[in-house]
Amino acid sequence: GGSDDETGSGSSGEGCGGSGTLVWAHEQEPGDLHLDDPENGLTITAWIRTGMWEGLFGVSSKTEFYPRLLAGEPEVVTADDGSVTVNYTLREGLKWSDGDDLTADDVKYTYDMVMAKDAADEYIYLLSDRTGLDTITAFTVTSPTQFSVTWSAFFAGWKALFGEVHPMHVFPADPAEAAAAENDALRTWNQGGTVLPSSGPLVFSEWNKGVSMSLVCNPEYHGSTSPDAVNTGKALVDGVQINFVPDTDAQINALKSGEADIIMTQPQLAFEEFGTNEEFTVASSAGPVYEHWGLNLFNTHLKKPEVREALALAMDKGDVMEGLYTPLFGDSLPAEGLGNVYWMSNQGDYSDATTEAGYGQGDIAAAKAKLESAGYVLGDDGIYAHPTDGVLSLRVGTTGGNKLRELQQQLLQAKFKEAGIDIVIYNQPGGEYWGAQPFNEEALKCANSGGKEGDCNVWDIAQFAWVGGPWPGGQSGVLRTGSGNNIYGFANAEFDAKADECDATIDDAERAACYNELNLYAVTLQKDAQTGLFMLPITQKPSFYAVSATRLASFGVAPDANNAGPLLNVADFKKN
Amino acid sequence: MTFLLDVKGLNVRFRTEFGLVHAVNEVSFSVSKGETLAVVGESGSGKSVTALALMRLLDRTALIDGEASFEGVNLFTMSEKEMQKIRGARIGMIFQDPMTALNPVFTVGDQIAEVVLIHRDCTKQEAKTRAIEMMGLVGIPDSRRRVDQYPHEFSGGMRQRAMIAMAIANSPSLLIADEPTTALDVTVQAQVMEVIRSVQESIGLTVMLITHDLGLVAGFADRIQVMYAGQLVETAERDRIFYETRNPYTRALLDSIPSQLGVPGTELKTIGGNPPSLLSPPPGCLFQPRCVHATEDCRMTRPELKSVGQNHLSRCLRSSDLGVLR
Amino acid sequence: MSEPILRIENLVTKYPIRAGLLRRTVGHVHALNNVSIDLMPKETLGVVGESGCGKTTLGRSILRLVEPDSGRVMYGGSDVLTANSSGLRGLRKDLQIVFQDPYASLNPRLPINEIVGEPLAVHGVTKAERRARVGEILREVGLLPEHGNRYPHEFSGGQRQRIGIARALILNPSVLILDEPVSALDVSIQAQILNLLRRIQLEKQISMIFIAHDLSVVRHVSDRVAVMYLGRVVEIGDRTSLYENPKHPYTASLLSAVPLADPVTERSRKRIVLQGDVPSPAHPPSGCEFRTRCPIAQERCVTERPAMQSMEGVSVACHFPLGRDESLVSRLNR
Amino acid sequence: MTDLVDVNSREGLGAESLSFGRLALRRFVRHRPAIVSLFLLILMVLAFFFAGRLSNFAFDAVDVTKRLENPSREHPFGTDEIGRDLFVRTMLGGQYSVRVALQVSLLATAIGTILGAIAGYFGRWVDTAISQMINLILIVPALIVLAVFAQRFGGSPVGLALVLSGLLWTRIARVVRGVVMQYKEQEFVLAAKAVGAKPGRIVARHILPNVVGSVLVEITLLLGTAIVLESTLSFLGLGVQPPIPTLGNLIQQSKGAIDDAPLRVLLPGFFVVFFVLFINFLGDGLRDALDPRSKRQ
Amino acid sequence: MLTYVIRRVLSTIPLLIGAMYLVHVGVSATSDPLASLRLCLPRCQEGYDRVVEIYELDRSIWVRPFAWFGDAIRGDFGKSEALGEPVGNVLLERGLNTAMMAIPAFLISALLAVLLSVYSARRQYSKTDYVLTGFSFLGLALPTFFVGLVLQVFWGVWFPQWTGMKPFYTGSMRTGSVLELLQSITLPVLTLVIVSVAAESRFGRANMLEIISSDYVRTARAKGLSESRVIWKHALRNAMIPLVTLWALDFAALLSGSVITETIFSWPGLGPAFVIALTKPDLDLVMGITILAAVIAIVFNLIADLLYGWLDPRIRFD
Ligand SMILES: Nc1ncnc2c1ncn2[C@@H]1O[C@H](COP(=O)(O)OP(=O)(O)OP(=O)(O)O)[C@@H](O)[C@H]1O
Ligand SMILES: Nc1ncnc2c1ncn2[C@@H]1O[C@H](COP(=O)(O)OP(=O)(O)OP(=O)(O)O)[C@@H](O)[C@H]1O
Ligand SMILES: [Mg+2]
Ligand SMILES: [Mg+2]
Repeated sequence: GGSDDETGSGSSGEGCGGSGTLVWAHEQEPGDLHLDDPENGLTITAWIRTGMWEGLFGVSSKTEFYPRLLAGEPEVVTADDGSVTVNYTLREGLKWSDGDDLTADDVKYTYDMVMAKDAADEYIYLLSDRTGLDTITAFTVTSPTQFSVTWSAFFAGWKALFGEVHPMHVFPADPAEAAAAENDALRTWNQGGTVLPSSGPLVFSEWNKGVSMSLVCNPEYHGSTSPDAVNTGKALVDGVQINFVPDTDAQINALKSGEADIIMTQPQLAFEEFGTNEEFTVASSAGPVYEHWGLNLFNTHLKKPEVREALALAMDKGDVMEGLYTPLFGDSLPAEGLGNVYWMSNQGDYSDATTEAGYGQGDIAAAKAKLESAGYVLGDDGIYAHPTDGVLSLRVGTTGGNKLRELQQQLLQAKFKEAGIDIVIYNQPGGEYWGAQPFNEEALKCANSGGKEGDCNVWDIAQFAWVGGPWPGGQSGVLRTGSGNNIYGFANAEFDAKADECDATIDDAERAACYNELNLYAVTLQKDAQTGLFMLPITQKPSFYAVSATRLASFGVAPDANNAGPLLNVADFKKN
Repeated sequence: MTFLLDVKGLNVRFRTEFGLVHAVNEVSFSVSKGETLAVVGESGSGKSVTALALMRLLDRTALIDGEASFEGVNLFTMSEKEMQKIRGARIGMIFQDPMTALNPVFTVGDQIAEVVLIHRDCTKQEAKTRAIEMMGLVGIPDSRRRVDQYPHEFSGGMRQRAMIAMAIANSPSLLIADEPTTALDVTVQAQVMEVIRSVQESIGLTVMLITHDLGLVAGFADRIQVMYAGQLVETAERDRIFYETRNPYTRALLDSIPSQLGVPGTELKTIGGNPPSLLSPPPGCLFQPRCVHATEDCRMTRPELKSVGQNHLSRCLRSSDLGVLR
Repeated sequence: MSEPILRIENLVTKYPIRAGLLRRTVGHVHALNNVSIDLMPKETLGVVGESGCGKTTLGRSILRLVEPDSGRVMYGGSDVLTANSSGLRGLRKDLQIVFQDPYASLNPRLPINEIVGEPLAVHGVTKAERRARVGEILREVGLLPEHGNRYPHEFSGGQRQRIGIARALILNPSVLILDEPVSALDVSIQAQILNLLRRIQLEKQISMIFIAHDLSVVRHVSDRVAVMYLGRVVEIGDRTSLYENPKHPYTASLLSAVPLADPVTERSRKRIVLQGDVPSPAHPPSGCEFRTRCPIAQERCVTERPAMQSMEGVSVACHFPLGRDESLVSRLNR
Repeated sequence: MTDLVDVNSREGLGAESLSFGRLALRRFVRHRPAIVSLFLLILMVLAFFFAGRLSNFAFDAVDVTKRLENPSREHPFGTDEIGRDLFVRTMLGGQYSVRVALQVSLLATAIGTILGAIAGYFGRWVDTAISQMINLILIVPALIVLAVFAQRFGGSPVGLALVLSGLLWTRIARVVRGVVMQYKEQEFVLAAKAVGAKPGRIVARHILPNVVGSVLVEITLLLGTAIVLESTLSFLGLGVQPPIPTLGNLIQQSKGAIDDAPLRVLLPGFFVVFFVLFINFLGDGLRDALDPRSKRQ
Repeated sequence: MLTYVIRRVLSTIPLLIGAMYLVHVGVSATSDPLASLRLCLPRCQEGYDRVVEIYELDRSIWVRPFAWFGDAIRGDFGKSEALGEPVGNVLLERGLNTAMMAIPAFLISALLAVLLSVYSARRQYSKTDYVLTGFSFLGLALPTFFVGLVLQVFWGVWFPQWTGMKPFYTGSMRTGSVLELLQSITLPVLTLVIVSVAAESRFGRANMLEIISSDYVRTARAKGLSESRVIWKHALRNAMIPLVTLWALDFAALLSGSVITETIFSWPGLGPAFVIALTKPDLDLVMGITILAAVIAIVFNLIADLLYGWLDPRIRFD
């Protein structure tokens, strides 16, 4: 990116902004600035914090880590006992928005606070989670810009740690007290009446609950190192005002009527119109959220590998992509869709096992043949039926209300009908779906007992969206035998052992290869001919922005793979 | 002789979903100052419609023609504004059902005072004083307290008295009382008639009393006018109607009353059948199908109202040949 | 003297007045207070009184269309008030009622056949037989069998009242209660109905309780007359003595208030106009109920309720009844 | 006897016998807006049920190459985001909406009439119990009830109908209760009692037929309410699930296009609005026809 | 009258408790506050446990409401997890915003309803009556969200395109100045007015028609009152009696938040809060809003009754 030159130049103290306030209309309003709700963690709270608190590494639009507060890639040293030490160096001239220096002590403080004993019980979840931090055996600060961290064993997701560094100087020295104080401060973004200092391009300013939140540009900002940033790396706008507009059509109207400069709502019909209208600019990219269908391995039909394979064969990702996504998003998304449950298609180490196996291409004939081989007979209504298990009718469910997803389901529904498979859309809105279906107690009992207990037909197919990251290991836990999240009922000791091995692999390329192999269990029958193939990857969810071209002179935002919202790249906005 | 009210050729028809209802047909009559005219007739004979037409209180479905000169002006040609000045001021009117004729949400006093207030140049206080005075006049006891009560706190008889007070508060010259006692008990009826009588004496009121009760008018009216099927069939001095009627309908009506003077337990004389439809009145005499004296002629020829004696008119083809009916 | 066909003994019917926090019953409207009346076979008993005096309640209480609180209604050796529902159904065959309002008493949605035939249907008579009986009874009340297919709104008030009478007669009752059957009708029509009732009584030998507020009508149809005031019978006796020589001042003033359709008599009449209104039956006066309006009331009337006493063939509840040939006017002038 | 019977001389009526219903019908027929509305409603419903069959497309036939087409001969109403024919979908949507509405009114009327009649006729504690039940439903905000139950059951047309009727029966019940209370004091009911009719017979023969009028009017209101509610629920994402179209979810899906492709919203919107409009006129006509005091010229 | 009020209030308490219980059970049974947390297990174990604790998810849904009652009786309505504030504060802040919109909307539609119903009733079966009837039926037929969005597009997009002027804000509550407030409140209020005036004026017209043909109105005319006095004094007061009940219910509904209108115009009232609470699900907030709505409904019903009694002296409360 063009901003590389700025790195380390530490152009602090120079003014920022000057081109007006950016108005962003968005449907969600955070409860507070805690990350207490994992859902918030993905969305608005995290987006707002992204613009304010930087971490050691950032995530680029290619879903890759880049050094953010760090001066460069740190050094990784392996010891004989298996412990791993990383030596970090911070950029020069880092400052908090109140003028204080941002030093290695702030990083250490962040670690201490998270690990503080009392905080563990009371507040810790408010700040982050401890996975990966709890195996740290030593944290040594050697200079204001240098520190090293030692893990007892390699932690594959180490780059994801310290995604935020908190300002030590405004909190009490005692880590436990600090945790309590932060807990309070995050409610209002205030510490004893003064605004919490930021390290990112924006500083919190005002929150008019239910209406809007205002952020102003950080004059002390040291510039962005994101490979996606195209300008000086400093915010060009005076600030950002987030207007909370719950209805998506109202957001579109707000953009059209000039009451908002940018929206990033879920794709709507109107976006095509925006795309062809000169007054507006649209940008989209494949985000880190990917959609897949999870199969209940103990469902009457789905327990037959042939049926699962027939589904995989009949699945037409191209239809979804070309029919629905390409018209909406142009070519910014890979036309073939997703084929790996560990990597996303825009990541280098991605291998598409699905396509290799001939899945996901709408091979109707092959799908039919598979079904017939399992004893299914085509009925008069064009739907297969099994002599003992009945009509091949499967319910696909998800949390409703997401229009793009619903259209996708309907597209696939039509496709599967051609293959003689009846798909019933069974969405339920709100928080209702998960508890009622895949996470229903009886259903979980079935999954955990290998189909021996509970009710195995509570749900058939669930449409999921996993959030991927640059560190792929996150999902391995889910698929392990007996994991609380393993709704599919997948249990394979071989897989579990392999997953342990992958998590401990230091070399990036090797690790990727390992995860690619794990993927084969989930999306093909290659590794496990009986219970393999319980996930049908579909596509990555696009991130989408529409902005008013007439009101924004430059719009440099690359819809971020981190799904971090417009604030991450606020440096690239310039108002007319 | 000048009349207080002189009605000529009054016709009232209603537009209904079934067609035109000829409720009042060619009714002409006059009322002299100070007299009590009773209008009697069966239900539906057009008594109320006649009265309401004079007051111009019929709804828009009514078609009125004719002439009604009251104190020298034609009620039917004046503007609505002028008519409003006459209603409640020059002509007072009371209605059949005292239970529904008073507005339930205003005090009785307010309702009486209102009529004073709008027709006279006076203060609210004066109007109220007048209301109390009028309530006393019609025999509402304890009027100072009751002036602030609501209609539902009044008994039927008291409400009718309040209605009378309202109707005469501006000392009108004519009071139209449309069956003022029909809904009341005999004892209360006697009270109310007593009130009307005394008021009439004290302020020299002309009264047009509408009723279906011939007994009621026997002791009250000066002149009686009998209506049948929207027509005036006979009019004369009171005693002439009772003792020298020349009209078969009046006769039949008188005969059908189970009188305290008659012999109990005997078969009453009745009028067979029902009144004719007002939608398409048959040709000929309207009473003919029910009339014991009817002839072939009566079926074809509609009789005119003819003079059969001094101030005595009767609508019967056979008035002259039947003579006085007994 | 023969046995009464219907004995009403000490009938009490109260309507609760609810008020207060829990809508508790705080008092009662004593619609009927210790009413005792004997109805003789084949006689017509007239019941008169002002509005609200309990006439309707009496009629309905006898048939248990409202539930009386105490007392007995003896018919054919059994008490109507304690009969169970099937017993009551049997009794209702014999005791029938005609209602006041000819418009409200016929179901507008049913043709006349159904209305008149309903009592038969309820008592399980077959359809064919019903038809025949309905035709017959319609003819008896002066309608035509073919009218049976028509609906109530097609009939005039008088005709409707005939239909109501037909319905009451179709079960051949031995007692007929008529609750103001003519008060909603015009005089000419009223006469038709009165004649009809008279003829029915003569032909069918039915005993009737004829409720009305019109004293002239009651006089015309009744053999005996009961006068009610505030839920009590104040005077009861045979028609002639009651009308010619009323004993109770209330009866006397009632009679005096009735206008007569004869100007000459009217002119010579001395009318006693009762003062005031009927007191609320929820708060009846102490002692004699009539004392507040009674022109001849005395101290004793305030404290002591007069008992029913027989005199000259009439029963009267008054401390100071008018004597033979004594009129209220003459008592007042004394 | 001298009584002279002359039925034919009754006011305004010929020899032809008219039941109350026939009379009402006659009045209704003279209510021009209602008749026109009825006619148009019938046309509309016929279209909903049969017009879709004229098309060559199935309601769920996807053709992504023909997305968002404007109306043409082939697709009279154009196509949607995944290339389905909007004409067929709108007609079928109308069909589902009408079905939901009919089911709602049927069910709500049945529940409401039965409970209302019981409460009104028996009074006392039965009335108290039922009235409190009605109050209970009335004090809980309708949206909660809808949201809670529509989430679980509202996804299918039948489920939605059940949920809506569960909410809407109270209105009918109140009306019926009121009318029954009014009628049970009527003399003709007493007359039936007096001849020994049992409560069942009294309610069924004497009271309920008289309730029909008010209920009929309520039903028309209910039909309208159900259709509007259905679309409102769709707005909140609680309505019938795809691919089944209803007028509500068709509007909801295309409401964003109001600016640049207004027809897409307006067509299903047109059907909702006019359906409800006509239903209301119909109800108005019924009310007038069934009101004995009506004074129409 | 005091006893009447007390009786009414007392009699609604069991109702209120019953309603709360059912809503609590209903919402618990149909929504899952753990939904998203489940997906991130085991990472979110702590958050998961905490939510289980807050909502006592380990207990049967039939007994869960009692704990809530216990707290509620002590005045503790819990904390809104979705909005991060005590439920009481949310209700107050949001309630005030809602009221700011509801009150003008109510007043305007009430006034319009009266004017329209008088006009329509006095000219029954005239052309104007038919046109007004048609419009009010149209109002009944238009789904609220449709009205809202059309107003939004019209005033936000089309009108400025044609004229270059943008008189109203089409979203968000702006309170910077009175003018700004007016500019932002106009469209949502208009939406509410369009939707509610239809039903009210229909009802009002029917009442007015009945009253115009009543005996006491005839009496008033017979007294020589001018037509306007007859209508505006004698008829209107009586026509208002049944309208008051409708108004009270409408106003109560408006005060408990117009979900659709507030959502479309991004008005930070109770309506959107309710949607957030339901979808989250944020049980305490759902309960809070429900209880507020129920209490408002009860209170306004009571007010309606009392007004009824005040307008109609025949009604007595004891
Ligand atoms: N507004 C109206 N529309 C149609 N017909 C009407 C109207 N008002 C009265 N009529 C008819 O006009 C006729 C005369 O009615 P009117 O009220 O004058 O009778 P009435 O003699 O006063 O009878 P009653 O003793 O019952 O009061 C009746 O047949 C009645 O049906
Ligand atoms: N259902 C009821 N509830 C309470 N009070 C009632 C009820 N029915 C009648 N009453 C009261 O009981 C008393 C007697 O009423 P009832 O109807 O028997 O009188 P009535 O003599 O028939 O009067 P009318 O001549 O007006 O028909 C009246 O004061 C009346 O108000
Ligand atoms: Mg009259
Ligand atoms: Mg009575």
